Amino acid sequence: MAEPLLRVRDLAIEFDTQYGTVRAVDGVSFDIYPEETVGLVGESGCGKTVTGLSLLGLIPKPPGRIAAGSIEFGGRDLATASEEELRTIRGSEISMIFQEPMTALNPVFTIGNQMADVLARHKGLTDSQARTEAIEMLGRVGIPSPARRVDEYPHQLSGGQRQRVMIAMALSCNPKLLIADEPTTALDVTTQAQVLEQINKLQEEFRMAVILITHDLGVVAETCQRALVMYCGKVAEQAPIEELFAQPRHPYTAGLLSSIPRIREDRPEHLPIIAGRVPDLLHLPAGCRFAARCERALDRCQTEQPELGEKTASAACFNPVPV
Amino acid sequence: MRLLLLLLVSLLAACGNEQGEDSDTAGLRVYHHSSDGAPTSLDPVQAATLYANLIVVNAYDTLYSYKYLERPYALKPNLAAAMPEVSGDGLTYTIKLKRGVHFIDDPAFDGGKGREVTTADVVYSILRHFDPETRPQGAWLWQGRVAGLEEWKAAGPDYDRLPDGLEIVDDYTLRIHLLQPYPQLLYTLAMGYSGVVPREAVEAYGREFGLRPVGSGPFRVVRYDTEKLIFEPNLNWRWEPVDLAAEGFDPATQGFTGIEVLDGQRPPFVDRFEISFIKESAARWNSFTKGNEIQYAGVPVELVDRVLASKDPVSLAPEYEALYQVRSDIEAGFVYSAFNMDMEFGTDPDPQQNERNRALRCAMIKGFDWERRNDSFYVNLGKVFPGVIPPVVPEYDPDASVDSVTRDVAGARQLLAANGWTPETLPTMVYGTVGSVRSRQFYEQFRAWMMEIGFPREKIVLREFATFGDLNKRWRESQLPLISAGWGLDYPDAENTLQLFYGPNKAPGSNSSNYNNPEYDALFEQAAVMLPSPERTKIYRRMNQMVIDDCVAITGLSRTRISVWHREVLMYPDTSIVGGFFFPFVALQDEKGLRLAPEPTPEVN
Amino acid sequence: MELFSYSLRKLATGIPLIIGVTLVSFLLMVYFGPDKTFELVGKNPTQEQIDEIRAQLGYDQPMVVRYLDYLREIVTLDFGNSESTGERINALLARTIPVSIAVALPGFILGNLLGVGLGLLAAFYRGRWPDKMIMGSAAIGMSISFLIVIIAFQIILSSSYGLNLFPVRGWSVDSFGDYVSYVTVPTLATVFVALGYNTRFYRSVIVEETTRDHVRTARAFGVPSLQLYCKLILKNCLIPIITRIMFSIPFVVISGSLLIESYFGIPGIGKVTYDAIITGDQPILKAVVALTAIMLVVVQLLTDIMYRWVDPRVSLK
Amino acid sequence: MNAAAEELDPVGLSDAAPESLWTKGLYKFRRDRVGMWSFAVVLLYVGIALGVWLGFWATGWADLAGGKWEPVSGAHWFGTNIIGQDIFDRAIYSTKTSFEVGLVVAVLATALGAILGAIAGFFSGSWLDELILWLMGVLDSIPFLLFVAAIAYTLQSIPEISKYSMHIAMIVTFWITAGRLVRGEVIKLKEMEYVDAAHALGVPEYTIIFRHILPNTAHILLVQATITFVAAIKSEVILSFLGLGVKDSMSWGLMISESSQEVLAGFFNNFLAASVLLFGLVMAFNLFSDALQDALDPRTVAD
Repeated sequence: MAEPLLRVRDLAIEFDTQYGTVRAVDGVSFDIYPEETVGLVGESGCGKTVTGLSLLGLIPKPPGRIAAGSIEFGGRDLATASEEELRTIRGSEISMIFQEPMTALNPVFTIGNQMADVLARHKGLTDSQARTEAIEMLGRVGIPSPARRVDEYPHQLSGGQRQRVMIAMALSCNPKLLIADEPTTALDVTTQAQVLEQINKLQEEFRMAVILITHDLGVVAETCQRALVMYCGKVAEQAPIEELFAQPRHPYTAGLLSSIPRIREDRPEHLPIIAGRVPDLLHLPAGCRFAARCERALDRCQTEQPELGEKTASAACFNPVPV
Repeated sequence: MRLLLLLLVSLLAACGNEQGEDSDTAGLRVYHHSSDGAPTSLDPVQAATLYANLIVVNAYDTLYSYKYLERPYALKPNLAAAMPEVSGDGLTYTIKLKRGVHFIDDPAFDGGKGREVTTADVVYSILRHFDPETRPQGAWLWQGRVAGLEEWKAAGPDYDRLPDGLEIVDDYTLRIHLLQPYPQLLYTLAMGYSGVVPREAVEAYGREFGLRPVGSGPFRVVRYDTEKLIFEPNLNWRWEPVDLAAEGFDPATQGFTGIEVLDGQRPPFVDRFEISFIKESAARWNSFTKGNEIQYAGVPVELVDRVLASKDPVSLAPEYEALYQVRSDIEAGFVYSAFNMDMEFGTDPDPQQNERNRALRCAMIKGFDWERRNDSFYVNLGKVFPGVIPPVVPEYDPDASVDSVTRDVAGARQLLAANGWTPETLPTMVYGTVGSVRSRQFYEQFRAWMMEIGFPREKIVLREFATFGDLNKRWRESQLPLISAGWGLDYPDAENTLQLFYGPNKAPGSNSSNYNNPEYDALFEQAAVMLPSPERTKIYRRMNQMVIDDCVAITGLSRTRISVWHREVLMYPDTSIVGGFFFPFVALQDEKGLRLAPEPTPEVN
Repeated sequence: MELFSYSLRKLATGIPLIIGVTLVSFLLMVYFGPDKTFELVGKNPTQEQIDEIRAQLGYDQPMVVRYLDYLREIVTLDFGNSESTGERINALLARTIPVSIAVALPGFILGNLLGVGLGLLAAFYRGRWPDKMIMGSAAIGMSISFLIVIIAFQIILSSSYGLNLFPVRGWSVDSFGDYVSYVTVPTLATVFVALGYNTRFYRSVIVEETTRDHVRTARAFGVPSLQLYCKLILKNCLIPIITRIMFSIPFVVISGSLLIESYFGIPGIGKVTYDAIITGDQPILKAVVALTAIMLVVVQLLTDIMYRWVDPRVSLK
Repeated sequence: MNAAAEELDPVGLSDAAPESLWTKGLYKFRRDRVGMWSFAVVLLYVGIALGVWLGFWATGWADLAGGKWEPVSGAHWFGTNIIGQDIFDRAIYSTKTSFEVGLVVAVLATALGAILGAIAGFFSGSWLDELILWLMGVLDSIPFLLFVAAIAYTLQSIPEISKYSMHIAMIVTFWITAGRLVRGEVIKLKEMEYVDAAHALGVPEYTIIFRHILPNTAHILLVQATITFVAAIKSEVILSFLGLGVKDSMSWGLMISESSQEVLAGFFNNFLAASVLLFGLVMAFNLFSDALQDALDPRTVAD
């Protein structure tokens, strides 16, 4: 196998809150290889978005900080990199797109202006070059009559178009890695499918790796080669997509899968309910974080924390679901 | 942003140019005077305040003026050629005017040239006080005294028709016919109210006439707003060489000023006479001590002990001695608090109640501590005197008993107890005043004293009015139990203060206390037609004693003003009666020596 | 054309406001307001003279007539003459408003510029010590009474107990040097007082904006902080900033800084207004109130137009 | 919860504990050290004011206790003023005045704002709303000091009320902010289900407004009341200086205006005593108000 593009090791992210310090991400490790699509799956608050943001140094500091671990990318450790270094990477080598296309673009600048700014900064293009390039990118992401649209303001576009603009912006500098944080959640179902398709298509064209952060296992199944399931700040399980869906090892993953609704249109806001509550990050149990809700929990699970194996398919569980 | 900056720049430019007339002062002799208040109007018919008078008597000519240095105050002819001829019965005054006196040049005149002042102008100027359109304030000086004025007014003001009492004998002769002898008449002709105005200018400027004085006085106004007034000498005025002897110079008391050098010299001695209006005494002092700002100020009460080495005679502390001159002068006026005799504690038809009420008033008078008031606010420089004849007038009795101004708390309490006044039965005293720090302090001090003689605190109530007009309204409508006021003398004759208690002057007149004593009124009427004489003085003093005995007012104190001025200024300033009349004599002396004759004197046209 | 018709409509909707303001202030300040009569009656008036003055002042007219008079004055923009000095009100405004602007403008501009600057700085260092320092100082600045600041600055800068650098009071401006010397202390005092409020306001506006998604997007695309704050965020904050600045303009221009001008004895519209209160000079009060209301309506219109200029989402409906 | 909020609350704490706004607020407030300190200072002032009110101290504020401008001494801790009154007593007594002004204005202005704001919000779009909005616009457009002066005039002809003309003027102007805030909040709240439910049950409109909706704006009102309190105290100083303020009592504003002449003559006691005490109270109250806002405003979670 090739060298990983991104190597995250023992990443821990803490936040200071009114109630004390919480570890939103605790000891997460994973690798991303070139040109692959990896899903980062979990419930809201499980730490997946924070993990994604940390890769670009976008954790709001304060109150957040990277407390431990390393993020290796292109021979650098992004966890300790300076703001200047990160800035040259953001948008050029690693790009990120967000959940809310409606608000993610700056409302008082034209989309052309915003795209040209990125191109000018990272590729050193002149204003007119950048504009031409922006129009071309808009065309490539499927915006009709891009030469006209380029001078419009975000509020003049639909939600799907705005997400396409975001994607165009994200890909304009040929990044090696695209982090897509719930890129389709806010869109209606048809648009959602189109946008996902677009991402898949462009990934091939641009030969980049994609981290797809989502709570929607269906999306993962359709687009990803691999997936990491996060629970309560830790990776519960990682596996290639077929394996994960066919033979989930971690009881949490199994629970998630079993509660996928049959009718897709009936898609709920949050993941289907597993009995019990997600523990409060301020008052975490000593052992496995899922133990309290786990039907398969052992005595050991109450006191010891299971580790994720090194293998490409592994689950952090003392009593995994048998194959 | 750029727009704002542009605006700023243009504004700055505007500020720079706006008062261009100020800027060209290089090489000019400029005297910087100051006053603690600004006049609101320079129209003589509205010259009710000291501030206005200062200016008005310099912008306009009055028939008579006060001698610069003589004390007690004495009149001299000004626009008049001489003192008047008075008929034997005292009812007819014949006044000759100087010839060749001109108004200053002004567009209001034909051809813009100031025309000669004539008797008709004098008459016109007095008649304006009887024309409601002009909003006059001085009618009371002549009403009921000069013949025919009421009739003239009643028939509708028509300046082409003259009242019987004001007769134009010729262009330079005026004859005044009185209804009864009026010994104070000449004084009224030295007041700003009688400043002589040209009809053309009044008609040309209408309501704005008060802003654009057009007179024949020694100065012309070149700038006037709420902050500053600038005078330039009217070079066409009859500047006569200074005759110190005639002005009543007293080397013993006035020699320190160094004004002897001016004797025989011809004014004006300054090219420009600026008056800054600065209300706050501390700010005024600060400006004064800067050196290059105002050259004349009063010493703030707060600073008197630091600035003065001694108070009587007044002298400056060494650090100031080298730089400044100082003089103290007692005001032509006094402060007092009168009881409103129409209130429940005033005159009562029931003799017993009347006596009880008198006891209450007398007790409050006894509770009042003039000495401390003098110490707190007038640094012990004020002159406390019994009754209502202040020290500045010749009728003042220096030997009068001071019992009525001596504090006696025990006596007051006893008096109250003997007459059955208890904290419960004592009336509530509303102390009305214009809202200001000082008047509040007066009130608080007063309240504390009254508490000491037995008043509960909540029975001495403050009512502040935001404007003098609002307070005055309550006085004139007899709504306030206590009238705390100051009175500025219009002329140096006790008649001017005694009329404050004359029955027919009751509210809305000047008798705010509504004192109504037939005996007093009879005496007043008797004295009113008398020329100054020992008999008249005796009557005055009897009236004074009646005010004291009836406990009509807590009275009184004449304030002393400490004036300081830079040593390079040669003058003997006066803050009240002579007021503005000393302006033409002010001279400057600097490293270039004394400025005597003005630059080229234009020919008199 | 669209702008023009919009302006007309907008100004028309301002009429109820102007009528309201003038009616309320007419009732309070004119009809029940200070009575000038007794300022003008002289020392020893008779009832007849008092009545004459009242008639001169028009107090004997019925309320409706007087209010209609007022409206007519507003429509013709002719407020008559001052009851104290007789000066034409328009001349008086023309004389005093430039002075007020000259006094207030430097402080106004500096206070807002510095406020935005410090707000940006504090927002940039949010939660860290520069932010805490700035916000702490702002809290202190906000807690000191304007009056105390004026007095303290006067002592420190202008009195012989302090540095004695500037004139204690007054306004005798013949040159730019004079202007600077007279305007410095009032400006410093204004800035000192305004800065706390401005900084807090601008910081909260900017901080609120920094939490927006588009800021995260910008950061994710490598926008440098300076550009992020000074261009992207600031432009998004312009609406609240413009609102705050524009709506204080009428009060700065027309009512002047009453306190500053009366304390420093500056012959601006603020001092004149204060004196008008003290002496019951109703024509001045009427003019000041009416002009403030008219300016507010105009400013509202200008603000709307500026909104459209800074924010493409705003349309003139 | 949108993305921004999630970023600020990455661990979903605000969902974690279904505590009420008030217990959460209290919890947060107690952890806010600046807030707690400022609250302690405010309480100290309250104690001083209560003591004055109960006649424990500063009873001699109106007496002529000493000579003119006595310096600081054991008998007169801050010296005496021009007529010999004890400056310490007067400064302490003024604390009560400040609280009187602050409380009266804050409570009544907020209450007025709440009532009118709630009515306007509930009937938003109706003529009633238009009328109230118009009134707000009108009162906002009259320069504050002019307005207070005007009210002072109008009321002075009624001596019983003239004492409170300043209070009334402030209430009449200060209610507007509270009114606008409440109106906005009520417009939001009236769409809530429980309001629909109340409607459906036939609860009268005014009961809905004042029983069901208004209590849910209490946190806004509390914060707004503290802000108004500070504004009232500060305005009192300026109004008293201009002679439009406190009438029959003693206040820091009056002391400062008394001192405005004295300081240039080098007598600072009045100025210092009043301004230091005033500053202490306003500063403490400002910080207290901030802390309260942080604790009670659901939007400012981690700021």
